[in-house]
Amino acid sequence: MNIFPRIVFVLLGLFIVLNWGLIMAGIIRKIIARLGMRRGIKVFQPYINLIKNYSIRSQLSHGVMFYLGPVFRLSGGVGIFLFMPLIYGSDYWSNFSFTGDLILITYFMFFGMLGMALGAGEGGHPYSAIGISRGLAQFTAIEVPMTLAILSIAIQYQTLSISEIVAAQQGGIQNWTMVTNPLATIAAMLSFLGAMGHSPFNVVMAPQENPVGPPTEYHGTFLGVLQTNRAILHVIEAVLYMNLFFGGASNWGVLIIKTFLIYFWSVFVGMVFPRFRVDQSIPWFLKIPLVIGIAAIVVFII
Amino acid sequence: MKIFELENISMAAGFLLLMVGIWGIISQRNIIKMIISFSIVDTSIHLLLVSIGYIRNRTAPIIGEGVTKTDAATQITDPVPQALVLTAIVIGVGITALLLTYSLKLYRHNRSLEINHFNSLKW
Amino acid sequence: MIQIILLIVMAVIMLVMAFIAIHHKSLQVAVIASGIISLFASVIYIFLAAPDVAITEASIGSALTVGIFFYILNKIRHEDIKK
Amino acid sequence: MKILRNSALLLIVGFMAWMMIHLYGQYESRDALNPVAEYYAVNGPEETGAANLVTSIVVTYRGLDTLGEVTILFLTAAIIGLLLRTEKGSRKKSVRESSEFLSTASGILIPVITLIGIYIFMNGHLTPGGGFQGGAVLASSFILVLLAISNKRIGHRLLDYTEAISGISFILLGILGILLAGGFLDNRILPLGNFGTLFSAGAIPVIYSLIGLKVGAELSNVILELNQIQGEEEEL
Amino acid sequence: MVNPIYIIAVLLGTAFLLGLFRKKGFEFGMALGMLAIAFAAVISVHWFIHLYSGTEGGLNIYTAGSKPPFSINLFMGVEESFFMSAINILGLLGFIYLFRAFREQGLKSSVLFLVLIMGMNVLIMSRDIFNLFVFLEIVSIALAGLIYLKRGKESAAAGFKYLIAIGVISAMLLIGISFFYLFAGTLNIDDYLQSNTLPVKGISVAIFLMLIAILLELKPFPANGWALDVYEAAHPGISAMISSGTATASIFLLYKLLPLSSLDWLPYLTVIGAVTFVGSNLLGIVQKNSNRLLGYSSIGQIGLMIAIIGLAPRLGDHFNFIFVSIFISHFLAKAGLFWISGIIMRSNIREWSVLRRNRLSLFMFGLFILMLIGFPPFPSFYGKWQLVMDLAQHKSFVWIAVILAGSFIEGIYLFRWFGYAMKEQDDEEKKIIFQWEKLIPPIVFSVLALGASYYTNNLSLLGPTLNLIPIYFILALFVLDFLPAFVKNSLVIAGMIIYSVLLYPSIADDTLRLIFGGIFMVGGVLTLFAGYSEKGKREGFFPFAVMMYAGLIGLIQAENLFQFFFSWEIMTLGSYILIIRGKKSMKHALNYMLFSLGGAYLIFIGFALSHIGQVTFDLQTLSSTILPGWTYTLIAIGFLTKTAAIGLHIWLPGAHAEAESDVSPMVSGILLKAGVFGLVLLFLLMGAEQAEQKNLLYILGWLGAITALGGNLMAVFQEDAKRLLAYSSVGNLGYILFALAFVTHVGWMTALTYSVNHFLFKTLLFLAIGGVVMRVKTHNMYEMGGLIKQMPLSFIAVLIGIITLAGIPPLAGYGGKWLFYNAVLSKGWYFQGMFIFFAGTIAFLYCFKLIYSVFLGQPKDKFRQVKEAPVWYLIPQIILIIGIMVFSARPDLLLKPVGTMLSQSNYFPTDPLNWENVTASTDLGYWSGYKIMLVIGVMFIILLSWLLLMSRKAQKIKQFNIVYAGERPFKPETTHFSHNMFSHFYKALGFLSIPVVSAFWNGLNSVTHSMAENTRKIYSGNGQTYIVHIMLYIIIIYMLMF
Repeated sequence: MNIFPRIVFVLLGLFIVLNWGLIMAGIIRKIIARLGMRRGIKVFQPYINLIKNYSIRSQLSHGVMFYLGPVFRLSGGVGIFLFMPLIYGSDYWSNFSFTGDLILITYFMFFGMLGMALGAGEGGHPYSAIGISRGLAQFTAIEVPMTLAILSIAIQYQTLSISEIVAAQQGGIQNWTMVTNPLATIAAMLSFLGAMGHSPFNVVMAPQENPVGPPTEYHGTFLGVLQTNRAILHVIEAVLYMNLFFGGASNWGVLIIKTFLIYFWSVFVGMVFPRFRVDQSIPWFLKIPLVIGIAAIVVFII
Repeated sequence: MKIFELENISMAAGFLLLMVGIWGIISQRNIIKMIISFSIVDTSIHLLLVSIGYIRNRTAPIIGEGVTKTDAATQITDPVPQALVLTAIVIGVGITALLLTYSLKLYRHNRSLEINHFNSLKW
Repeated sequence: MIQIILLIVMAVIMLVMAFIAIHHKSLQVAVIASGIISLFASVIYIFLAAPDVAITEASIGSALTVGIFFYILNKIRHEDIKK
Repeated sequence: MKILRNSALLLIVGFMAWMMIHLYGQYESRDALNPVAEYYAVNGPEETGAANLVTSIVVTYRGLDTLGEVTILFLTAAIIGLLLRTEKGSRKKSVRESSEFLSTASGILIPVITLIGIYIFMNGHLTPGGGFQGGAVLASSFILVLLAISNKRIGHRLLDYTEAISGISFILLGILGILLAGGFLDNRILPLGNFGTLFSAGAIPVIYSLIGLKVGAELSNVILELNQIQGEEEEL
Repeated sequence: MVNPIYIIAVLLGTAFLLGLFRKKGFEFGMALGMLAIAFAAVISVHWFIHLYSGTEGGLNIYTAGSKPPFSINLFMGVEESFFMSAINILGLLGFIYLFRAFREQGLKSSVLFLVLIMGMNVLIMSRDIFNLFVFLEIVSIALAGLIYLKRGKESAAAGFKYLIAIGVISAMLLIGISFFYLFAGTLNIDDYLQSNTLPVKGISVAIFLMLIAILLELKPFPANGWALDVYEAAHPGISAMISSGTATASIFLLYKLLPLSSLDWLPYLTVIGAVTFVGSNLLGIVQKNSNRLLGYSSIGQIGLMIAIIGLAPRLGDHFNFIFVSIFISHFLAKAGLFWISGIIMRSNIREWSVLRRNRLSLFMFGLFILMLIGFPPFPSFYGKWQLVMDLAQHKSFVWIAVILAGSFIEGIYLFRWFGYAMKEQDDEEKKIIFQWEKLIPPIVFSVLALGASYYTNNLSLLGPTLNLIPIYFILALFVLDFLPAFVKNSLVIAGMIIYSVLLYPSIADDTLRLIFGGIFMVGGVLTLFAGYSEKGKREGFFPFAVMMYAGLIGLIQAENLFQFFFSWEIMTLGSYILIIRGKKSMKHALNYMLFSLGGAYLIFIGFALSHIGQVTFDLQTLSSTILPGWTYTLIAIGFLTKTAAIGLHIWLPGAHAEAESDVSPMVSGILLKAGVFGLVLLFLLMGAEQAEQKNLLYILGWLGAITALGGNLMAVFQEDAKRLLAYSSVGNLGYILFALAFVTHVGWMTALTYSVNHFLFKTLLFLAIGGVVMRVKTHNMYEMGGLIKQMPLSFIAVLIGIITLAGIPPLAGYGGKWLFYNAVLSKGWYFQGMFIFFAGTIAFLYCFKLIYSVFLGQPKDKFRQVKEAPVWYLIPQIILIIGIMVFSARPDLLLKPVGTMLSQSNYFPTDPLNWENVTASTDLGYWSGYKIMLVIGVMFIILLSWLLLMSRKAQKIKQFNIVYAGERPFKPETTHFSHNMFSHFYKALGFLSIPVVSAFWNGLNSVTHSMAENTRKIYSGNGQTYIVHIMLYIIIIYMLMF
């Protein structure tokens, strides 16, 4: 396909994902509030926030890296979107996934994190750095079961291409990785909890309650960019898990349902469990999820 | 009568003396005593050497009374060890003199003649 | 035969002297004993047909060595007196 | 503790004895000269002209040993000098009155003893005795001189000159051997003369006399150095 | 030709003559003495030249006009003339050296010296056993006197001990000689040997006594306490004579008398020598007194020579070469070191730092030390090489191990000492005069050492093939050291560029060598650029920098094992000296050197094993070794030492961190690749089948994985920026190791990609951080902060560096990661792979810490005026960044040729990578570096524009203004959060970083030290005890032999 139509479809996809991300965030928060016997925000509150932030006029910049931080962050989110095939069997909705495979996406996640960390770092507020150090530390541990799960899938399907992994899961729920490789799925879903940063692994964001931290140091347009990114990223990460473990999506409807459910999983767990400290969460990831991950590989070696 | 011949006895005496000398060297802490033991060892070795050169019933290796030039080979004892002993004796004296001078020197430095007092250098 | 007996006697004396030289408390006695050893040795050399050696041993090994010994002993004693 | 130490040391002596018994056990009385000694016995008198074979061996065949031996005495004297030298380099003059008796006695004795010494080394090629023995006798006469006279500087210089000149002459004679005869220290640079007389055996009497002088000077030097210790050294 | 007997006559005559001189004639007397020794030296050298070049067998000198055995005869052969020349030259220089001592102690003392020389000459020439005894006594007595030259209590005690020990020994010798005469009927060596009769019964004991006495003269461990006291107490000029002179004579004596014995002495000699070599060196470890230390070393070296004599039958024709090369090294170096010791008059080895006040003596000191240890290009290196090779041919593995162990132990204390001289505090208060007459002898010996090295190179079996151009260049730089730094820097850069251009055609076809050669040479030039920022002369830097690069490039060029090893050692040496130049690097440089030395010896043994049964030393011989398991394991461990695999890594962090700013990138970014190159070469030569079969690879894989994890984990907890980078190098080398262990096409491609990547980003990072460190003068990151304003370019460099390091797309590092996944999946090493990936995420932690702590946050008050890093640091950084960018966009530029090369190597016939334009794909996945770069770039620009558009009115505020967060700290109290940043991580996983490895090596170290400390207690200082030792030694050897 030519490059221009592709760009059009990419932009279209991005638009859908962004909106779905914002709405999903609203819905989820509403659900949480209701479960907590509160009224909660409006479903469209994220839209309001976004528009408000983009239109705030008084803005401060601490320096170049502070400025670039959100760009990196958003590039990370958008980049993952760009390299991710969205809809199975549709060339239109496969974005730029031909340039790289699963590994690319795994590693590109760091791109945004790094930029964010640096940007927040330049803000000069110590809590930013504390939050980042916690986040990074926890992330190392999260990555282990995730890697094992990815390896397990790669062994299972003998490919690293996401499109091919999705293709291999077609033909009914019995072909989903969730069923054919439950151990890898469990490991990956556990690490997904950490990756989403909800309770009990939300210690990274804890400085917010002080009430400072990486996102709060940013404001105005910068915060708007970050919120945009968050909306995109939540959806696209869910899409990744969907593609890998839950049979992908053959149309937008399926995609929306599946991503919602996947995302809701993390929120749901967070409502039930109390928060971990970082030095607790790291060993936790290196115990049960690790064992499950190893088991997922051992199954395929034997 | 292998054992009770002159050369055997003197050689045995030499060996015994050597042992006594060695005993003296390693057992006596007084350095003068050690030097005396050294000179005993020297004497014992000289005795051994001369015994080695001795041939029964022969005379000293000097041509003159009783020894003719022509028959010297069957009449005299071995001159070589004697020549060696001469040298060895002089060397022995030299070393003894040196040892004694050193002992005097050591005495001046340490006010002692005990060998185990000169151990400032070690390890 | 007499020679042999004499030799044995001298050898025994030498050994006794050697023990005296090593174990006697007085250094002077020890030095004299060692001189006697040399002296007897030089007699044995004559028995063993080595007159050259005998003379040398007597003059250098015995007399001169003992002399030097006494010289040094004297000096050492002198040191003690002086200090 | 002492018993333990001594028995351990005795054990060492025992082992040494055991080693020496091996040597002794191999010893058998000799009944003939070995080829080397036989050569000396047969050809020695002819080649060197000396009646005393020990002398011929000491002075010529094994002359290099003798040179070394003389050197050792020389070294000894030098080392004793070095060791006992006071830091300032100047020796305290010890002025001691010689007793009347000693000076008279030595007046008679010194020439006699010196003559005996000279006789011994001059006749070294004929009779028992030679340079070393004669040298020792000379040294004893020197001790008498030492006791008799009080000015020792002269004695010291004399000794040094005697020592150096006799030593160098010894070497020069040796070199003459290379140039005129068969090799270093060959005695045939002088005619062998009549066998058994004083002036025979080529250079042997000369060399032996030089050895005698040198040994005498060296031994005297040793004694002199020892005598000059003044015990004033205050070293570390 | 002058009859050599004139040597004796002249020396002795002069000695007698000097007895006449009084104080006034001192100068004249000294001149005479000097002339006499010079005469002896000239004659002996003349004889040597004549006999060596001619066909004559030598000259028999008869005395007394009759033939031996009836008279004493001397023999002047080529060996005799060689050793005599050595002794006489030594004597001449020693005489000059002792000028002042002689003046203080009187001319009589110089007489002793002359006689000593004379005695040694005769000892070498004489063929008569009793004559040997007499002159041995002369030598001993002369020494006994000279020992007191220094005067004092210690000298007197040492002299006395020496005399009584020699007394016992010579008594044994004389008994032996007496009974030898009784049984053999002759005193002449030749006569006895020619008699051809069966050995007489009983003579063996006599000969035993003679030989053991000579052996004891050589001070075998442990019957050598007296000798050590002498070395310590005597005047250094005399110690030099003992160590180099009398030892030479004695060992020649042993060599001469050895044929007398019908018993097989040789195995015993080997054991005695080896025990002495190892034992003496071991005790040297705990020695603090320099002269005594030199004594231990001397005894050790003589032990080695004894062992070589014992091993002679296995060495065959090479014996002479080996012996002489070891001998000459010991001879020159030991005398030189003793002489230097006498110049500086410091007895504690720590105080040798005064050497730094005189460059020349420091240079000579280093030269002699290296010569002793056996570094190239000194003769001992060639000697040890040949020795080990020949021993391997006879499968004498135990001896190889013992000899190298001894050499290693020697290296420990010699390099520690060298470190003290280079780095220990120098008490400026104490004055020191470098007297000219004392400097002459060591200078002459240094020149002789260099000459001997050149000559050995020509003489050795492989030498002339060596490429000497770099060596000459290094020497020229030593000479030109007075020039300003920038001139020399330009010279070196020009030299390297020219050499690279010349080199290029020869390696253009060989991709492997091209890659590593490129890393070494391009990297070399780039890192040298940073050197332009140094002011002044920068003495002693450039020769060693070139030495390191010469070694590296030598590895590339090496055609045979010898050249490879030669280059390896040269490289190690150069880098060691570069590292030790750092401020606090003394201890670390020592660690580095010891690990390198140990590794080099393992490689050495491996090479020797592979040489078994081979004629040539061609590199290909590695592929047909008969002991593949041992060969490959040893060589691999050797290379792993250089790549700092975990367990062998403890030298790296300190060495790399404490080195100078521009040296760190050299050693970290470039030097480490030498080990990688070695491993690649090894695997290539091993051949695929060999490699596959071995469990070795599996172990190597795990080792790599654990190294990666351990290295990165340690890096996270560092506060020192350079140390962090150094640990990161450990981790990165772990990746490379792991990938190499795959021995698959894609695995190797990963390893090579990683090598290039690591070179690019680690050099970049070290340069950038080095530039920062130059400005802020500290390594501690928590003391920095907010430097982005002052050093924007450095910040960008570090940013690019860490993105590459962490493997984040789109930069080149990601290529490595992608290949990694493919490699792991195709090989099936999932769990090791998991370690690696875990390590990869951990890397992220320290990357952040590095860039954040240094550049972001709030700046410290004192660093607000610092400038950007020097421009000479920035230029290479920019070039490296360009390199990273090019390589990120077009990885095919590298990967395609590598793939082709690997396919051609008969090793991995199929290339699993398919290229479609610039998109690579495997069975598993695909990757298009160019397109990724494009997509991300375009997207980034769009988003940036979007933000710029939206926030165009943003107001710029200072770093201290964090008012939005509700905080406004006072300026000096910054809120920079940096120290102990990952404490929570430490709580969770810190237990993995407990330094067990350091604990192990420290434990080993302390065990060795306490062993040495306890063993040396046998040297109680009591002369009688020493005699008991001697007797026990005789008894024990006797019991062993009979």
